[in-house]
Amino acid sequence: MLYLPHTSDEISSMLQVAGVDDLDGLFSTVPDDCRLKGDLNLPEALTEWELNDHMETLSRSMAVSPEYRVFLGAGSYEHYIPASVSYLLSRSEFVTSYTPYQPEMSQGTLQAIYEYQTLAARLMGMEIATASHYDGATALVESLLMAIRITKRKKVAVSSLIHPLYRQVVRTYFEPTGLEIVELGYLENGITDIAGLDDMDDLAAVAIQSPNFFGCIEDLQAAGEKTHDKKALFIASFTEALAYGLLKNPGAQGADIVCGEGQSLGIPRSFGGPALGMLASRKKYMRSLPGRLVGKTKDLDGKRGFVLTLATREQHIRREKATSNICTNNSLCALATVMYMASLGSTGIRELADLNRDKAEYLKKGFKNAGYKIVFETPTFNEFVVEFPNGFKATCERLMEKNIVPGLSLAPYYPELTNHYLLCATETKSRDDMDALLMEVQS
Amino acid sequence: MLYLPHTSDEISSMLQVAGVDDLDGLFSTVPDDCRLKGDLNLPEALTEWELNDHMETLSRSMAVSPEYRVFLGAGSYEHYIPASVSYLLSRSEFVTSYTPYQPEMSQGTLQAIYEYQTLAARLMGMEIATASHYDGATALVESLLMAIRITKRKKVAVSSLIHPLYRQVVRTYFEPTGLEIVELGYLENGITDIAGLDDMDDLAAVAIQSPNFFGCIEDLQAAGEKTHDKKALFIASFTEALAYGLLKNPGAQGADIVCGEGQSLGIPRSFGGPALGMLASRKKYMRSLPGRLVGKTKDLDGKRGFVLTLATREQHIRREKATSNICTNNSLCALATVMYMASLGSTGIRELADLNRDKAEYLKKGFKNAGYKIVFETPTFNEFVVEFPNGFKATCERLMEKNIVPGLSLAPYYPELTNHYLLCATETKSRDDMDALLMEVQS
Amino acid sequence: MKESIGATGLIMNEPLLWEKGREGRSGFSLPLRDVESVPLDRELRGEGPEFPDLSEVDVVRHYTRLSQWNFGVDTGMYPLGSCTMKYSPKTNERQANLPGFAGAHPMLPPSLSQGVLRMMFEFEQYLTEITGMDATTLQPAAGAHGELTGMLLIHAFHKSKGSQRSKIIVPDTAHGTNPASAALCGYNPLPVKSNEQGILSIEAIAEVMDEDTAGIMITNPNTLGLFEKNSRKIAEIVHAKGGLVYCDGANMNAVMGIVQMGKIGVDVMHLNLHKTFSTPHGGGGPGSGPVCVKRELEPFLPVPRVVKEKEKYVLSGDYPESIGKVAAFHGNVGVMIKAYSYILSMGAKNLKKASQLAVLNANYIKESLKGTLHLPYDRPCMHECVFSDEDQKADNVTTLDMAKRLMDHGFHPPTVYFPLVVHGAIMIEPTETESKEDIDQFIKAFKAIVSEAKQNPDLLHDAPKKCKVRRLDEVTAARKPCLAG
Amino acid sequence: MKESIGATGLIMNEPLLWEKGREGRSGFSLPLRDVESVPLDRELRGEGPEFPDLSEVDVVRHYTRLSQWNFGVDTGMYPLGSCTMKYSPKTNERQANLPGFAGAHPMLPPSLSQGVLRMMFEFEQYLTEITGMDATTLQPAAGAHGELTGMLLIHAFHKSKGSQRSKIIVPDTAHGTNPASAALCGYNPLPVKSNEQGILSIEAIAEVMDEDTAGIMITNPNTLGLFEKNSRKIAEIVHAKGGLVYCDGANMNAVMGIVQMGKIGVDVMHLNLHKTFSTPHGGGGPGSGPVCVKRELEPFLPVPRVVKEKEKYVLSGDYPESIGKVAAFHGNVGVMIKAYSYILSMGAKNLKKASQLAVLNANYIKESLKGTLHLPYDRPCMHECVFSDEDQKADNVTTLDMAKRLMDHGFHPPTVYFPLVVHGAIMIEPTETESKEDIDQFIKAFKAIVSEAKQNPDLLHDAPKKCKVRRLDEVTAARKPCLAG
Ligand SMILES: Cc1ncc(COP(=O)(O)O)c(C=O)c1O
Ligand SMILES: Cc1ncc(COP(=O)(O)O)c(C=O)c1O
Repeated sequence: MLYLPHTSDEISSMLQVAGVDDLDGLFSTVPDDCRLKGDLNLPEALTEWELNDHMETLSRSMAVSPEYRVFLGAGSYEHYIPASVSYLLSRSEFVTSYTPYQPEMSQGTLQAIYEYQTLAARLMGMEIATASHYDGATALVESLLMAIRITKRKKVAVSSLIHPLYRQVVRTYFEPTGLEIVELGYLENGITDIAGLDDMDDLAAVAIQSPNFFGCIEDLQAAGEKTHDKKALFIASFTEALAYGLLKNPGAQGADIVCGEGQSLGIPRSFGGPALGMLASRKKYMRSLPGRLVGKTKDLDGKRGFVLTLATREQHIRREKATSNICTNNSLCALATVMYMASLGSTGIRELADLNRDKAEYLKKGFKNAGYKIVFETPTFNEFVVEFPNGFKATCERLMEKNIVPGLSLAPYYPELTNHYLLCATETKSRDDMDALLMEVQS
Repeated sequence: MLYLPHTSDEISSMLQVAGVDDLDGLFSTVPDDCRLKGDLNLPEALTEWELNDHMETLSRSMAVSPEYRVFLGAGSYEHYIPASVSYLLSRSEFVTSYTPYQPEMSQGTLQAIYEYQTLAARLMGMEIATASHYDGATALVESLLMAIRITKRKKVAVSSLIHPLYRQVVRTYFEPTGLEIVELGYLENGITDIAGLDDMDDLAAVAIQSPNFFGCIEDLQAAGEKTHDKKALFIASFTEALAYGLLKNPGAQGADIVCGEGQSLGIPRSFGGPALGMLASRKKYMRSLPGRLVGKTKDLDGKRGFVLTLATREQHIRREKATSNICTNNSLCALATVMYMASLGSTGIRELADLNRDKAEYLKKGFKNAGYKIVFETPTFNEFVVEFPNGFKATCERLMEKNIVPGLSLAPYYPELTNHYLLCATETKSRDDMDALLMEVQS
Repeated sequence: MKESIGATGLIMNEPLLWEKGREGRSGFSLPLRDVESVPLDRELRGEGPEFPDLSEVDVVRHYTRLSQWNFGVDTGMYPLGSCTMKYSPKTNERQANLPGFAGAHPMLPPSLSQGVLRMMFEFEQYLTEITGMDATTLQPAAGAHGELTGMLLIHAFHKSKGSQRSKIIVPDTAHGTNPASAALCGYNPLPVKSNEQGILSIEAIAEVMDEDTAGIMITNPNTLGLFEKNSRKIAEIVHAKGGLVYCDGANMNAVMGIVQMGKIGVDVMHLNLHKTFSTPHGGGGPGSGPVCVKRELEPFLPVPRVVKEKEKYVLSGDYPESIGKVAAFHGNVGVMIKAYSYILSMGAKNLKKASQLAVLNANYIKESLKGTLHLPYDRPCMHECVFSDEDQKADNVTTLDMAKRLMDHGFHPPTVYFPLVVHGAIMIEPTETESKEDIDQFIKAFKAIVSEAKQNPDLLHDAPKKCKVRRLDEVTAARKPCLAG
Repeated sequence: MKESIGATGLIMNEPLLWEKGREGRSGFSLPLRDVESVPLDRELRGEGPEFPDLSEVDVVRHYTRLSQWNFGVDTGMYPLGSCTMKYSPKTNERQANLPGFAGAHPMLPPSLSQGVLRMMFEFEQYLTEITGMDATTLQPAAGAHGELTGMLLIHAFHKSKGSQRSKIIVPDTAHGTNPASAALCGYNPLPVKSNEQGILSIEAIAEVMDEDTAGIMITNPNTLGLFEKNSRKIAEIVHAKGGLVYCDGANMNAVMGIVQMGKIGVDVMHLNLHKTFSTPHGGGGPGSGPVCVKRELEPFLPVPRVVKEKEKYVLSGDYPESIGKVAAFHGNVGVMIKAYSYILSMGAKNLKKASQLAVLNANYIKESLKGTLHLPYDRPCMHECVFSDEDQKADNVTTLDMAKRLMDHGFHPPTVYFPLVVHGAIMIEPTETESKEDIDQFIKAFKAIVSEAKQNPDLLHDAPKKCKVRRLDEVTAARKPCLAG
């Protein structure tokens, strides 16, 4: 077998050293009544070539570009990834190493993560960022828990325009510990209604997503001020990191903690994962941060080097008192992201973000002209909500037969929004792609 | 532009140092009447994404597996390539380096080529092998020219069952220099008729391919003896290197020089190139070998290392007196081959070669049972010739519409063999693939 | 080869990203603009982040050079205890990169994502079979995430029974994530000591288990590399008091096809695909930590779940008792594809063989180094063995010194100073993909180091000497943190 | 960054393949046998080659480690004169690996291979336009192969005119492949000296050109990095005597969009796709050496040729005067795809810009190092500049010493001791993909080395010190050759 190098001679000579007669003998400490008698019931082993055929078949059944035109965003975005990034990310020195516990042998990963932390912090307008979390949802939970630790309060207010699935994760995490979540409703212009905050007390944090789940750009400044009046921490979250190539960053608008999903920045969608949980904060909260941090230091000769640091926050030292239980994070995804951000540069990310905005505006205009209602007038980045007439479901079916996936129905998440769809157009959608969709919805 | 790092500031400061006012000024030594006035007439530059779409489209128009079942061999063979080999071959330290003129910085390439030379020599049953040539055809020409240099004779005998396109290349190379080529006919059992050698004189070399173009395994031993009676050098050539996992190697049958195509050993077909010209000989002819050679040596500390050696044979030293004009060869293809041979090992290459033989035998039997004539009874490896009834061309067309490419029509190369087709079945053809073909030709 | 594997060669110094670059350079091919520009209102626009502008060649060289400062399983033996650093088959990378998988949006309608759904459905079945449990969720993104999910399931279970409990038993040999995950779910971890044999005694558990204890977290094989042979009995005790047994399956690589945890009293457990099932660790992730449960816990599993209706696969959220979601979408699908491919490539026989050889390699190392290093628990081990620096105290050489010196010999060090119950622990997990030759070289190197410790301890104190950097000042790093440039 | 780029880091020693492995191991997944075995007659069967049996992890580690002993353009600056070691865009690799291209059989019927045929057809047109010629063949596998093809075309041309000629003019600055290729075609190369300006004088050619001379091989820009400004006149002289002008286009990177050789008297020329058109050199190949010709030579081009009939592309062998074939199939298609992609990515403007910047970089280096190193021909250069070790003789330091020392500073050395007309030549070709920063570091390094040569020459004599091996004994290697293990 390709992955099992032992020859039978080697096995027997090693068994001798181990002092047992056969492989079975190695398991003498496993009580007989713990042993599996027969064999596991699994499919026959496939050759590499059978595996290729099998996976090829599965892969071809998926609706992806170029065959399909998918206008879904809602937390997972189609963006171009340079071949150079994919190549660099495949280098086995990065791929097959473990968490850099031994810094002298891991300077590549360590410097790269340090660079990621730096560019990530700059993108979010914060002083420091963590090495990575699982995804945008867990980054949000960790941010809320962090605020709870810092303020020693047990209640958080969360915008109802934060990604519904993220809020579900928050609820799941909070349920057993009796932490309280209040949801802030939304105004008809599509942004969070923060008025409710006035008569709420002992809030640990207020969390708002911008662009929000409707694609609308929130007034973080205002929300931040209101939050600070309440002595709560202001958490800004996001699902479309690329937006901050264009928008005023959360740090500049008073956020204390910023968290979100980094998938847009060079990570393939892969049916939702692996992605990248990004989390940043002001420096004063450094020691309350969850997860890994890479820091700069010097070696014995005074040469610059990098190490994992502030480990006393972490589970392997602090155990139940740790700031989080996270151990393995999404390091390689952070690497993809920093390679991608480095490829874009200041100039590139701005132009790309502009283009995303303009593509979506073109599509939006198209729908307007086709007589559809663009429900919320607040400015958007690359997603927006359209209200379709009753029976649009049928149209959807027809579109799918034409290999077009129009967008996400909001009804399951916002029952009041029947026939409302969330549509997304990134730089990957050409004018022709969008015209094709518009053509269909007109007819 | 991605590949042009200069900013305009940098350009102007560099122009200053260069002492000219603008980029045009750099070309003062190019007479005005040599300068192109307008711009080149080329398509507008494409973005990386437009290029992806364009190339994707071109690629999809090609008939390849899994959509197509292609039974073509004839010098280019479909064999499985492990993902590990493709990955290793993509390492930029191998891909983006030049010919290892500076050995201290190129030990990776040098040891790998030394390993290739060794395994290649073992496969062919020779003492030494060169670092690589362009393809099987040019390797054959170089072998013939080598024999001509060694024997100082001007005539060579070449089997008519050597790949027709290889022979065309030989003719093209020989034409201007008035070197003479005699072609040896073939017997009705499908192997070369060497009787003709008896009344030929001053032959520099006799070249025979095995398995030959009909897929038949030649009696190299006999041909070799006859050749040596004539004091000529015996050259054994091949197009299907994998055959020597199973067949008695040419060295063991008296070959003085062995040459052929290495594409089968881990190199994708890529419409015929890049491939790999393999060339090996007995050690006594070492200094007459064309092309690069890597040798083992020691460094100042006595540590093992590798260098390009015997350069005095080569064009950059010997100029017009060199043993060949070759400079850039097909080094990376040789690397692919050694990685592939290392993955197979003695055990693997034998089993794989057996399987190739057996697949072809299955198909052969199928045709026999379907009542077709297997023209030549000499044993074959993974290719054989079938005679089809008149009007098989129509069947061919029908097959192609069913995404089956049955084989190569021999008529263009052997006018006497109308309706004769050369078919190949490697390990990549499943029983179902072959049954599908047989089904079609029966109906 | 006589000489040690470790050597030095030319590598490149490389500045930080932002110490390079020039404004206006670009390493990204900007798509054509085929739509007019509709500028965003000024007050919403920011300056955009301060990134360096680099060309493609700048970026490629930068990260190519950085990669050369790193060591991975593809570079050499990486016997990091408890981490199962086995070889990651290259074909798995190919599969995960197939356009249909890599390009798939997580909210595609099931009719347009049958391939991935089928993979997930079958993969759940395989893991359920391997663990001997009844159902599996693939949503957790890593081991610790799986532990938390397990705690949430246990919590939901007790809640459904109307009885809430405040404690959970966690042995002192447990990985730090165990107590941390328990605490995150509101449980007070109740530490119990392992006995002189390095395993849990039935008595110790009987003593602490009560009606206010939700259950126990057992790591089996445990972090000393020993099989918890009392686990069945312990499970009975816990169950008798209405508790549940959680198994940290991070060490499953020792017992695939040999022990089905579901058959020895475990109610819920997690697996680390990035350990047992060969997915590469990526310098810290992404991983994947599926959780397998017994029937009684199935109703609480996260949603959506993949179900098969006739010949079609669909996503169902219709589980009223579900704990909800632990990840935004379906978990780390890209990682699952690799582990799924691994299981398909191995089949039942080779998975068992892998465990047998992993255990063989560990015992071979244990026996071979036993005379050289102090072995606190001299018993047959599973996939890893734990030594200590006891015998080197005399030479005043520590575990850390030996670890660093191993680098100069061309090996990644084992896990050190864990588990905490062994002072100066040296935790060696070779995995099955290391050949006897490579292991023999490792043993030779370790013996050489131990004699160096006697003859010339400074070789160890000054180690590593061959890496790009020498020992780094971690104290200052933590005291005056510099986390961004 | 103050410190030099060159540093040392941990790399692995690694034995030869056959010093590893164990019989019965396998690194290849053998396909299932779904047909019965039909053994071949004994006497035809051999023992099979003696290869080591290795596992996949053995092979992967072996070549990963070897790769780390290598230096490529992705590692750093590679200013190898005459080799145009520019950055190879990663997207080109992607395109060449597309399954439709990589998996295509060369004898597929045209109806089933339109994609590749279209690529070749368009690519020929692009190269024809860039060179200002009338037709192109893509069959030659490298530059030297293109030269030979060119010689064969010239030979066929003269033959068609009924007059055969025995000589061809080859300047002393020509690359070794030029005379070698001419000789292979039966011509006697007639060497002519370049003048004190480093270029060909009209007189020198007029003197030797006669009716028995088939033509001339000019490298333009020549290997001193100088433009042959008399080439037009020289062409007239050659043509007047019925000869043809061959241009070695290896240095085309200097003049894309600036000079069309076809417009200045060249009748036939080759291009090196693996130089000018960014395809990676692969440690020695594969390359590709297309040959472009004027109308009068078109009938002689190799077959088959790609022609467009209505909207379809077909292969035509119907060229009675063709020289035949120089490669078995269509040439190195995989390499063409990369160069084709490069041209499409660049477009006319950026190709010209590339040449301008390549020339800018070379002149910038020339001016910056002029005071430091002896510059035999102090004239504006094209894409490369040639220095010598003249000024270092005093310190008894040679070109080789400086070249080796550059390695320790983290750079690949320039081409050395070529062209032969300059003693101790140091031929520097930066290419356009090197940024000013990187070039400044290179200049700094070279200046440092030259002062090291004065202060501490042994630093140079003992160089390199940072690479895996020190200087190698090439003399013994050649005297007692060991070419196989
Ligand atoms: C025994 C044990 N449990 C749990 C974990 C946590 O797994 P992860 O790092 O995937 O969160 C680990 C990994 O270090 C482990 O070794
Ligand atoms: C000027 C010149 N001519 C010809 C060649 C030969 O090209 P190739 O190595 O591709 O055969 C080279 C390459 O070294 C060269 O520099």
